[in-house]
Amino acid sequence: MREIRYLEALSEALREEMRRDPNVIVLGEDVRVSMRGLTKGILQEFGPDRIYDTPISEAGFTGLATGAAMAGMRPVVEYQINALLFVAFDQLVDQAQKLRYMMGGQGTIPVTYLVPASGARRGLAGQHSDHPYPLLVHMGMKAVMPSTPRDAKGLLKAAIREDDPVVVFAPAALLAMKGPVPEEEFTIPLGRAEVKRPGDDLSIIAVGPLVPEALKAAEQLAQEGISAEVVDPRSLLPLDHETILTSVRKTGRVILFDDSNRTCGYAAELAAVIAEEAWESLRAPIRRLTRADVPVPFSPPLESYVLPSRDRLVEEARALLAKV
Amino acid sequence: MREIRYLEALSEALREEMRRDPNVIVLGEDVRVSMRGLTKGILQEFGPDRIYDTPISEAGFTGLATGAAMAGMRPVVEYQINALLFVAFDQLVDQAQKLRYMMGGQGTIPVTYLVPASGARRGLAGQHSDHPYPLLVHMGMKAVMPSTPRDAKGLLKAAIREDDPVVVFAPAALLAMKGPVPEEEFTIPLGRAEVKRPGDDLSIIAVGPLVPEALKAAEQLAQEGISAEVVDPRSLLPLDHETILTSVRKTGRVILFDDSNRTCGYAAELAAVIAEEAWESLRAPIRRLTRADVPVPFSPPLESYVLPSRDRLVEEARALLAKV
Amino acid sequence: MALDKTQLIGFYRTMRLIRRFEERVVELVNRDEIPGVTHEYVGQEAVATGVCAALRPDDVITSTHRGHGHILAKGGDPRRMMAELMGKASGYNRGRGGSMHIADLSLGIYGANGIVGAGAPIACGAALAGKLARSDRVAVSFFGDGGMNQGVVHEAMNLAAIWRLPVVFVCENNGYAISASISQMAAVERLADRAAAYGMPGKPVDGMDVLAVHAAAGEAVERARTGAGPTLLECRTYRFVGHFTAEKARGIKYRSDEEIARWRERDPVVTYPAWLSQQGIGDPALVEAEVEALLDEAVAFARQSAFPEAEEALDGMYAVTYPGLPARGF
Amino acid sequence: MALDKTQLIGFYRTMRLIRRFEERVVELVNRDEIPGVTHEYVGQEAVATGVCAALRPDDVITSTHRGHGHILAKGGDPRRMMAELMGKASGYNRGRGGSMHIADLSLGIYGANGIVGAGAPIACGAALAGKLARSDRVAVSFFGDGGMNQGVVHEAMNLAAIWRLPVVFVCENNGYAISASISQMAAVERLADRAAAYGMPGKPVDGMDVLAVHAAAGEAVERARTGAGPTLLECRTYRFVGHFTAEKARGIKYRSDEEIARWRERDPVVTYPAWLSQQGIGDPALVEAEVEALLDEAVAFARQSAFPEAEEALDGMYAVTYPGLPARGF
Ligand SMILES: Cc1ncc(C[n+]2csc(CCOP(=O)(O)OP(=O)(O)O)c2C)c(N)n1
Ligand SMILES: Cc1ncc(C[n+]2csc(CCOP(=O)(O)OP(=O)(O)O)c2C)c(N)n1
Ligand SMILES: [Mg+2]
Ligand SMILES: [Mg+2]
Repeated sequence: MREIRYLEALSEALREEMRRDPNVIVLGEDVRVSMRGLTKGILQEFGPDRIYDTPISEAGFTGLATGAAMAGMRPVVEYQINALLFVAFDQLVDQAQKLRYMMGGQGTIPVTYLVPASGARRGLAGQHSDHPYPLLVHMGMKAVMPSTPRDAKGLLKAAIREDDPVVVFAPAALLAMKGPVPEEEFTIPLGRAEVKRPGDDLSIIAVGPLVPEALKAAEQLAQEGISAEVVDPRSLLPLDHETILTSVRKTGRVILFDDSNRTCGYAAELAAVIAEEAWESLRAPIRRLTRADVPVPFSPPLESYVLPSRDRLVEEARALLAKV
Repeated sequence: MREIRYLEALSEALREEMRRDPNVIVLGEDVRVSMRGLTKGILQEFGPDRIYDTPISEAGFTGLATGAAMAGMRPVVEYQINALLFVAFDQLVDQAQKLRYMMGGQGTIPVTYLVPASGARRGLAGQHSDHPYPLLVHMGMKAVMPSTPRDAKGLLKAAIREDDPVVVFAPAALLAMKGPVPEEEFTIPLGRAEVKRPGDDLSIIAVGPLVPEALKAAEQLAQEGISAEVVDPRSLLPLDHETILTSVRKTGRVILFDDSNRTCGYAAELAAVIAEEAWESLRAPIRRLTRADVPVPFSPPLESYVLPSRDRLVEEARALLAKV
Repeated sequence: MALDKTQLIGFYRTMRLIRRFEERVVELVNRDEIPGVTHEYVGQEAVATGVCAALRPDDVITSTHRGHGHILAKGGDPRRMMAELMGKASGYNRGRGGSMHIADLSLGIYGANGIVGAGAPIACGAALAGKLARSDRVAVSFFGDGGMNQGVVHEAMNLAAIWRLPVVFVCENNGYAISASISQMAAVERLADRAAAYGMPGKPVDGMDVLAVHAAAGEAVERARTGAGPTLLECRTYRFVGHFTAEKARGIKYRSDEEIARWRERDPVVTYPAWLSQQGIGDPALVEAEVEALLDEAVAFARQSAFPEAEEALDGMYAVTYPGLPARGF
Repeated sequence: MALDKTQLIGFYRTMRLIRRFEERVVELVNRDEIPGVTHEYVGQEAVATGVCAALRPDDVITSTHRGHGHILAKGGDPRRMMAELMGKASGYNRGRGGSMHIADLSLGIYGANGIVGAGAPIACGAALAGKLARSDRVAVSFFGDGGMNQGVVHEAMNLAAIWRLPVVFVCENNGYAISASISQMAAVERLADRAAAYGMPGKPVDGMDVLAVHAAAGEAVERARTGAGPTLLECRTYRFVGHFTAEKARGIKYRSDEEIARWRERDPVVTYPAWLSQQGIGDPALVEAEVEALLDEAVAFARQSAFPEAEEALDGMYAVTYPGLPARGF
């Protein structure tokens, strides 16, 4: 199968959906020149009615996308930074996400929000490195975070077709990653986790940019005779409980490897689900390996300390197995 | 001991702190006439320099409070509705909460945010009934939610004196509750949970307005021979892990009774902490009893269905004990 | 646009309907038949009536916490509104929304809204969609003087201006945001002047005069419809009652009795039918009887309707559902 | 305020310092000695210099993502700035912040900020605190033409106006928010005119002329200091370089070479010293040597400084700490 980069996969997905459905439009800051490259070529191919450079008015253009969606469009909104979700927060979680329910199920609000997840390179510091997906899923907003080019293409296409608001987190650290992506048309449905590597001794539930790290760790652990299963939820909400629980029930041990803040973070949710539904199978305490609860510091040694790392994962896995 | 209402306790706390420290000022919408009564009398006693009616500019006045705090004031900011935190979200979690860290520890930002927690009366519907404390604690912001008049007074005073941003959630359902409050000066430090009722068979960790419900449920369970311990974290961040873990280690069974959304909610965090640190003592799966992940619906039967209730708690407790 | 008699009588009918609807609501709130909080539109009837009369059925409005008037004026069914207010399954939102969220997308009513100012960008989006669909649909965003100070409203006005969106921003300046007098919350005399900051026309309008409102709205709507871009109308009006139904009970006072009395003299629901009679147009008593009958029926309909089933509470959040979504609480 | 020669030379010194600081930063970024993203202030030097020269040490500024110029002009120490940019423990923020967060509260520098517009209300708060402390301290909020469309800036301007806060809003209109031309992002010619929406004076200023900026800022600061309230200055300027250091590499083009060349002709770091020489004031070469020495020292200091200890990463978030707070990730 041909190999393309994660970013190309996203970009291809977006263009394919725009060809497929004339109601798909793109909004965001600098999307016409395309800082990251995701929306490059769209102005040329689809013309100015399909792509809009916005002022620095995130709450405003987020709300505008909601209204356009209610009136039949399928806006794709790109945010330059993850933290911009905070500026638009009311329009996201209190409007776009809630309106359909509050209206008693009238209409649909098919908006896709494209958010650069952090990790592009070091040193983006405290206001450009957030991973706010726990905040969104807490408020009921559908969210996905693909970890391979194939998943990126399939999930973005599915998100654009979904008749609800969906946030797609694209980890900056993965944008350059190459991988196989089918040439023929496909989508990956929301709500399906994937076992990225099977194993027996321990389940590692890894999210987004940590999936490749977990795979490398599993490789390393395999050398030491530890067989780790790596499960990638892919879709953060809806979450595929079954695939995760099946893995944990098999291995009896689990490390939740997630790069969002710890308290009330995504790993907390995974831990709660497992503690409720697979408690009987657990042979060791659940372990969370997450980001620390501080803004990401700028300086490289500090930054490394607060982010979850492969080395720590390997250590944790060893410790967990040693406890038997 | 004299008994006063929860609202009076808050109001007394605020006035005492304003007398004690001339830098305490109050900001918010309609705080001079005081819609809820919390800030009543402040204009008269302290004059217009100490209390400000703001325009409907939550992001603006939240940021203003941050700047005033950096410059030596101790603002108390009242929000009329819990959802207004969403409108001011960037200024709260991305500015006030992060600035000190990002500045390398320079200065202090002593702001107290007073937020009406939901439950005032039925029918406030989807945009006036949120309990967004999981969002705030996820971002590292200190937060408390007192469940008695005494805790309300002591914790609000402590919050105002704290040299960091602190959110005080005042559950509307409790504002009229009467209870004993010492006349002499006192504060209740952050980070101290309280066992509100001791018990042996089961731990109920109940948050905010659910604490009185949990106590009534425990009473009812006692009649049936089930001895439930009710633990009130009081301080959501910092969280007193020890008191909670001690309880769970004793009883081996736990129900997390919390009125925030389920996914990545406060109960998820409690579940994760327990699954990590008290797993060996657990004799049954952890149970979460939370709000459903929908905006609170308006109609009474729908509303009752999505909120955690005493009746369900009693049922869950019975079921958990029956599983032995 | 010269107005014919039917239209002129129609204005009274709408204003009277709003007034009496709200008076019924107050009664029902006080009798605990309506839960939650309602914000009455009493005093401002000429604004919604004049503006919505300038709209087509396919035009869109976004409304506010004080939305009943806008919705009735845009053609909302009083029966389904009343049922919604009582939390009944036959209500516009199947009981999910209540007063602050009533919507009817088929009538272009994109919802009341519990968050001040939040509807403004939503209206812009509907306007953009109309433009892209090559329709000449117009969107109207209602908000109050208080809403004028909300950041997102500023952003929305700028977006509409730079993209020449077919939007009319209707600022209902009733002088107060709850207790906060706009004279203290803005340092400008005329909120309409803020339009200049976005390069669009802004116009103060007598919001107690339905004909003046209608004329100004007509012009602004026409401008929008023909692609000339947005307009800001500042309709100066007044609410005769408390911010919400329960205000009275709280003993909060921020307006003088004289001020209220002065504005009451200009009550459009009184002065307008008087003018109609003077002109010999229609029979106000007939209109009033008709309105009363309609509201009797609305209240009866709402009362007779059933509450939704509790178990339905988790339906309708998503258009596309998945197992376990949304999560139950237990 | 007549300016003496020391001041006039000082202006050049500051502008030159900013320019050369930024040029060093670019080099260091390209050599990977500075991690992350930096936004250079090249071209806009006259604005920060003119404004900050009108301030007292106890006056407060809030800055932006493009903050180096403001911070240097307000008296920031280039050594500690450079150390911060390299992520060293001796940096202003002990390595926690980097370019977008440099702060020195003791100099009234309330921080650069990674979120466009976010500093505006913070400046208002500092101004209110000054007023309450009966000081005549002034606060300046810097933001760009892009920031002008952010809701919170609108809210802040209104708050400052209604409370007559001693604030000067300095909009640095460099024509672009990254690639977005302000001519397409606002439908008004002069952003200064937005001041009228809040009832405060607004003034367009030639941002390439340090003397003009200084004069306008002096007036606005005086107005604020004497209790007459806020002012909006629109300083028209230009950045000669990319939005951030790496822009060039991305091959993004949104400005014509002619446009850049036209503005380059007005480069204040070239035209101003030429004017000084013409007037026979000072010796630019001396200033330049002095600046170079300062920067050599700053870079050397930064390079020699140690990185912070990794384990310190959890310190400093809270002024009041508790066990287990902030939570570690493992
Ligand atoms: C963003 C936001 N802030 C505050 C509130 C609480 N609140 C509800 S209505 C209102 C006053 C609104 O004033 P205005 O916009 O003038 O409308 P009016 O009530 O006068 O019709 C306030 C402060 C809210 N719902 N949303
Ligand atoms: C609220 C917000 N939106 C978007 C961004 C991304 N961003 C950083 S700088 C910038 C452009 C800012 O333009 P302007 O305010 O004119 O300042 P300039 O860069 O021209 O100095 C943008 C869009 C951000 N940091 N914050
Ligand atoms: Mg009003
Ligand atoms: Mg700019």
